Amino acid sequence: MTSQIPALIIVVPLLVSLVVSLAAWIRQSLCYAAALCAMLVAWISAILVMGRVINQGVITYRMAGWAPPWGISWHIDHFNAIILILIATVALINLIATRSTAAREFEDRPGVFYALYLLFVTGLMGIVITGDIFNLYVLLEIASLSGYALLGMGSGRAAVSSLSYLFIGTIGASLYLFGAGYLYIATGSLNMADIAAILPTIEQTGVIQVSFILCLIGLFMKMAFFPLHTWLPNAYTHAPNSSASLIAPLTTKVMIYVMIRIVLFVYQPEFAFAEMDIDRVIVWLAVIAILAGSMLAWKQERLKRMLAYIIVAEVGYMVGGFWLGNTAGMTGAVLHILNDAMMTLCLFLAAGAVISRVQTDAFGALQGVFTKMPFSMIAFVAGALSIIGVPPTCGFFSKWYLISGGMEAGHYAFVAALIISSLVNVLLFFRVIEIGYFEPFDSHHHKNGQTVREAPLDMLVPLLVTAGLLIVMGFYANTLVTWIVKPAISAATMGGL
Amino acid sequence: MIAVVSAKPLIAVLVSLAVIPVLISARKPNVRETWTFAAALIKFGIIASMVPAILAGHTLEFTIAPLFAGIAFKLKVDAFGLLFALVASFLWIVTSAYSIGYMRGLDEHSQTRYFCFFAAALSATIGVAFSANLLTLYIFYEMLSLSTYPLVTHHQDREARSSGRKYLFYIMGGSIGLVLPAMIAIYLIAGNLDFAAGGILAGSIGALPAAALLLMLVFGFSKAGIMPVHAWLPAAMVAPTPVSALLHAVAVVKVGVFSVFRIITDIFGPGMLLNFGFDTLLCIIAAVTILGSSLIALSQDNLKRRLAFSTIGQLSYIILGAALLTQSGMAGGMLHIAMHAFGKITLFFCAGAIMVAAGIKNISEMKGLGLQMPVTMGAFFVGALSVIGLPPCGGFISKWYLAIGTIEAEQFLMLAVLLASSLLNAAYFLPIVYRAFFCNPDETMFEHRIKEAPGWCLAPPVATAAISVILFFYPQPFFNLSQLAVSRILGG
Amino acid sequence: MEELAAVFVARYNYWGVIILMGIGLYAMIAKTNMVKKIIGMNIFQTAIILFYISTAAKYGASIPIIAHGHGAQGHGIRAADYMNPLPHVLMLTAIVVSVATLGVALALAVRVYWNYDSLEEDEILNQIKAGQLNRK
Amino acid sequence: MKSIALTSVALLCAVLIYSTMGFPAWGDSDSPASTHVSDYYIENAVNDTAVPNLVTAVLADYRGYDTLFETTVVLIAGLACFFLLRRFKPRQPQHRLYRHIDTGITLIIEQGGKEPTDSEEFVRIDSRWVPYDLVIQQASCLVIPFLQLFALYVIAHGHHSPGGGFQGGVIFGATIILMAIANDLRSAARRVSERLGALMASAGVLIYAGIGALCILLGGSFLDYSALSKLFAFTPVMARSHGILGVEIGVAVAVSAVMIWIYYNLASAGRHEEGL
Repeated sequence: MTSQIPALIIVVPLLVSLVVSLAAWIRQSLCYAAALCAMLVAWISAILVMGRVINQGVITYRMAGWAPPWGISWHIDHFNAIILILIATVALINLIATRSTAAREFEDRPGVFYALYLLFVTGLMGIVITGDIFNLYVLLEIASLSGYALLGMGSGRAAVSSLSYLFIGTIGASLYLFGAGYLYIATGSLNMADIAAILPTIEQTGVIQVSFILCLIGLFMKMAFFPLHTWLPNAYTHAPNSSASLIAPLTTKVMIYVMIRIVLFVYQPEFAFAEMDIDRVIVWLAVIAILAGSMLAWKQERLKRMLAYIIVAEVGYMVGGFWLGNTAGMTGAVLHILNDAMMTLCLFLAAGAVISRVQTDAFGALQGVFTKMPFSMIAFVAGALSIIGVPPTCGFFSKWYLISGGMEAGHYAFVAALIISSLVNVLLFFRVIEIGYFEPFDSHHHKNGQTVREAPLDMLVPLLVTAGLLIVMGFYANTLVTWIVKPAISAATMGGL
Repeated sequence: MIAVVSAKPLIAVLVSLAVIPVLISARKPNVRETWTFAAALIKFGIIASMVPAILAGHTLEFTIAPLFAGIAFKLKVDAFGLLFALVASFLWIVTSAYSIGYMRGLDEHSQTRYFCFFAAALSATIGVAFSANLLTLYIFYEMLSLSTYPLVTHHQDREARSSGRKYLFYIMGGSIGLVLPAMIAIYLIAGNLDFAAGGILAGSIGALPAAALLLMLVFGFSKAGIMPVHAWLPAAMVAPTPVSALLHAVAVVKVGVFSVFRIITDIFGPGMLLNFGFDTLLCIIAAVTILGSSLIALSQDNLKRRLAFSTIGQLSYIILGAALLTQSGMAGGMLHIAMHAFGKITLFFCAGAIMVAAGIKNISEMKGLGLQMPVTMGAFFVGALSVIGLPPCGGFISKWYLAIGTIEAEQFLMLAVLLASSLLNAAYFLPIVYRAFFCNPDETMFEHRIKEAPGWCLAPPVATAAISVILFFYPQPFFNLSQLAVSRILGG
Repeated sequence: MEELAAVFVARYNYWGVIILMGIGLYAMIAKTNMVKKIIGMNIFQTAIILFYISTAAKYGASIPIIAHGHGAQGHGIRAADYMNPLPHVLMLTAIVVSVATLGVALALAVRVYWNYDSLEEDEILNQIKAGQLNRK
Repeated sequence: MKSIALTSVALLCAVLIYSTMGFPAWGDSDSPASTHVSDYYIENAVNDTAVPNLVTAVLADYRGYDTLFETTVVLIAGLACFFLLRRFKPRQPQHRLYRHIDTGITLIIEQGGKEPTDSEEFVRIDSRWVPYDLVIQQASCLVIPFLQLFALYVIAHGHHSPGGGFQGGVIFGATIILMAIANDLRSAARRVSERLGALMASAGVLIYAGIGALCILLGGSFLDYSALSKLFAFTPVMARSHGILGVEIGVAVAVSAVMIWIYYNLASAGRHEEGL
């Protein structure tokens, strides 16, 4: 039976989401408990799977029992095992932390919210776990469609932002599908490992190149790589808090995972780096993305919006780091996927906590929040320091690898962009901190006599746990790298690039 | 030399962090302050207990966690680090006492936050002193920067805000913008970042990149206050005086100097610097700062600002000592860390006591103050003598060795700089004393008699002044440590 | 000329698909009405569906249902006699996905209409700008 | 803007068209797409699953995992439309409208007036323009049963002819939608209520996923229907065939219910009254 543990990661959230959407019509109160149980089971099984991967190597799970090129199979190695844990952790923490927020934001439909929540998580985990390029598309759409719905439920501009996200997301996914079609025409297969085995043997006619570019552009759209990022800030700013803090940390990161997976494990480094010869161009684009993201963040006057632009810059970190093409850069990119997800979660949860008490995230209204909500703000500062890259928070360690990757590759513009963006992040966050810390709490600012006080415990504890994880992940960065990231990368690159 | 694995350094670092939860939960000020005291005493006790082992030629090591391939988060106690840690932890005890008097005397707000971050800053300082490699040092350095930010901006007013900005701009800008890339580059070149006698870069790098890295590091560790990255220090004087006293005369600035010292001796190494002729370059940088800051200090009326500029100059003495790369020069530099610390903290304590008792900040208002507050101004006089470098104070000893160092290194220009600077030091300190004791106060100034500051504020400066004098006659503890450290650096 | 014709005959359906895709993409970029954009999106997705279906074709092959399947139990089946079933399967999925996307897009469009009483992008943008001015 | 869009799209099309030169010729039965994986399906599907319709076999068995999520996508669309649009608080209209079924006369009853709720001859409508056309209503009444029968046939006969759960489900859903169009939303909702639709939608996917999970419990992989042979007296191959049928039924239930559910929410903008 233990061989079925990987299946639990997907099957349990899926089944429970269906049960939840049934229960939504019978007893709404059951929904949260069921969702919580499902996430716990998924989280535990993700950790068990990680253990098995470390002990026994790659796990291949044959769906419906069919052998790979004919049936769909899962391919679980170090890389996706750790991303699975990441997704489960973020979703679990966020589920607990946003319980009261969700109850307020979706007062008459929490059941359907939790169903969509679980389906979104299922979709992301399915994307990560699968070894089939078409199945990846289907799950991509699962995650995207539930994401559009979750994001579009906010008030005001949410629907319009979500709709434009839907347009760009659909173009992105369709371009990916188109690229997969080219691959299918050239190889006749949809299984990643099978394609990887066939590709080097076939004659190059430009079809592969075009498929590569199509997939890449599609994924760039999905991951909000500058200048294809335009959907992201609006979508995340106007979204309900309980869904923003789930979707913001995960979507872009999972898309970067897909990019790395496709490039390393389908097209393979020899083709992607040596033959295509676009790596330097992409790193330059990443440099622009980092700088532009940071500068645009500076212009914002709302917390969530600023965070959204920081995500744009962070995407540049990871894409650039990966396309540096050396071990240090890739290590940095992979590590930063993990770290950035946790940092973003921490910051969005902290922003959510503040919004739940202050009612807005405009900078002007944050006066005195340090005195009123000290613990939430400690967590916020921890997240901020991690984004800035101050040791011993985890952000420092991935930045270290990224910078050393840039130096090894001789790409000093990328190094400079990272440093500049770190410095800009200092300015960005201390601007917020200054407002919260120096300006006295002004009760005139807060209408209807709202008493601003510390966030409730069920919100605060997960937030502080996340903040603590940032530091723990910092101390265990080396363990992560030697046990998980290094094997993941060397599996694809056969030990060297 | 035997490397002993011991958890003592770790405990020494963690003691002050461990006390923070107690501080937060303690409702009564008395309990809180008792715990601060206890932590300070324990910390000093642990650090002092390491002295015999170090003097016996051992080093204490403790690896906390591996961070990157070839670099661990690792503590290592050697003579130089211990010297610095001794000074910092001893002065924390004194400052704790002083803090109580000062904070109560002025009835400051948010005292819990103040004591917590103070404790955290001390942890970071000791961490820097005991770092075994550049990365560990960097981690503690950043921790120190961030834990002092709330202390610098304690008053939470407009002035504190702009000072805080300046502070962050220089400190974080330097550490992220310059130190971090330089450190990574060194790691890529040398394969590790361990502090090793003779340096780790020798032979693997050309002159030009080496110069670039050296400058990035020297200016990047902007806590050392080398001109032109010194501007944060005068700005940081808006902090409560105990903060200025311990952190901006001892812990923070000395951490900067200590880092630069380590870079010079243990990353680049004397041999390499001599080869490329960088010693002169560093000497010139230090000399410019020494003279420049002394000249600026002359024109400052605010006492704390004048002290700040004086500090900037004195810090560069230490860097000068390191840059001389000779036996006596280095020993003088190390000794100066201790001697200057005791002298300067006395001066700051006195400035604070004057603030508490008379509410005076500016020198021009201090006419005749010596008659009203004889003890305070007496201590001030002793401190000033020590900083100027006159006997019978400890400062004389360190300057003496520095001077010998310049002769050994045949840098006679630097000798002249030292002498000129001493004159300037005298020129900006002695008038204060003169004015306090020998000028008659203006009619309106002291309408009612000013009493001495309360005992908590008075005892610490007297104690540190006394120690300054004692150190002149009995410098052995620090002297032996510095000799040991220098012999390791130059003998290695 | 004959060569050209051969190239045309061998690929014209792909070209048609690509042009159809261009039309859809153009509508999504250039049209300002949300519903027109949604229609463009559907054209775009349909083009990709047709693209896949094209790959399933084989000259001289029949639909992918094995004739007399039960009796023969698969003996003597020649792969060349039947169309490739895989693209059909994939596109069944893609069709469903595009229908679902259409549904969500329309639902969002309805919400947009509640908020702004309009589906024209420019008008919505104007209202957003005006709203921001009002708030300031 | 338009010219930029046009040029960039034209450029993209040109590049893509150029890239098709590397494709194998259309209809070439030796192309990689038609040989590598697909040959296996054509040659072995009947032996493996006893389903002559290869598309069904691949859809529900070899790539059944895809299809499970395909069904889930449909459910998500239903959930999303509900989530985004449904407004539970009904409008409080000034007056209520009732139509006398036989004559087609509309009664306007002001607030406080007596409402003919207990009479069989009146039906409540939501707006005055709700169409009332005897020909359409009667014609749809005639057609709908046959359409539904056909839908069931398509579902059931998916093993042997084009068809299956999706196609049948959509046809079935369309019949209810036809009813809603021909009469009005209220009369359709009296037959298939929103609650029923929503429950069916989730239940349909649950049937599919449940069969898959059952296979795990019986010792197979997820969706490995051959494991069902342990439960019933089938050979593994026939178990696959019957498993596919079960799955197709689940798909049909889900798809038809979601179609109806989406229509209710979209057509009434979430109020479940006539008119957007």
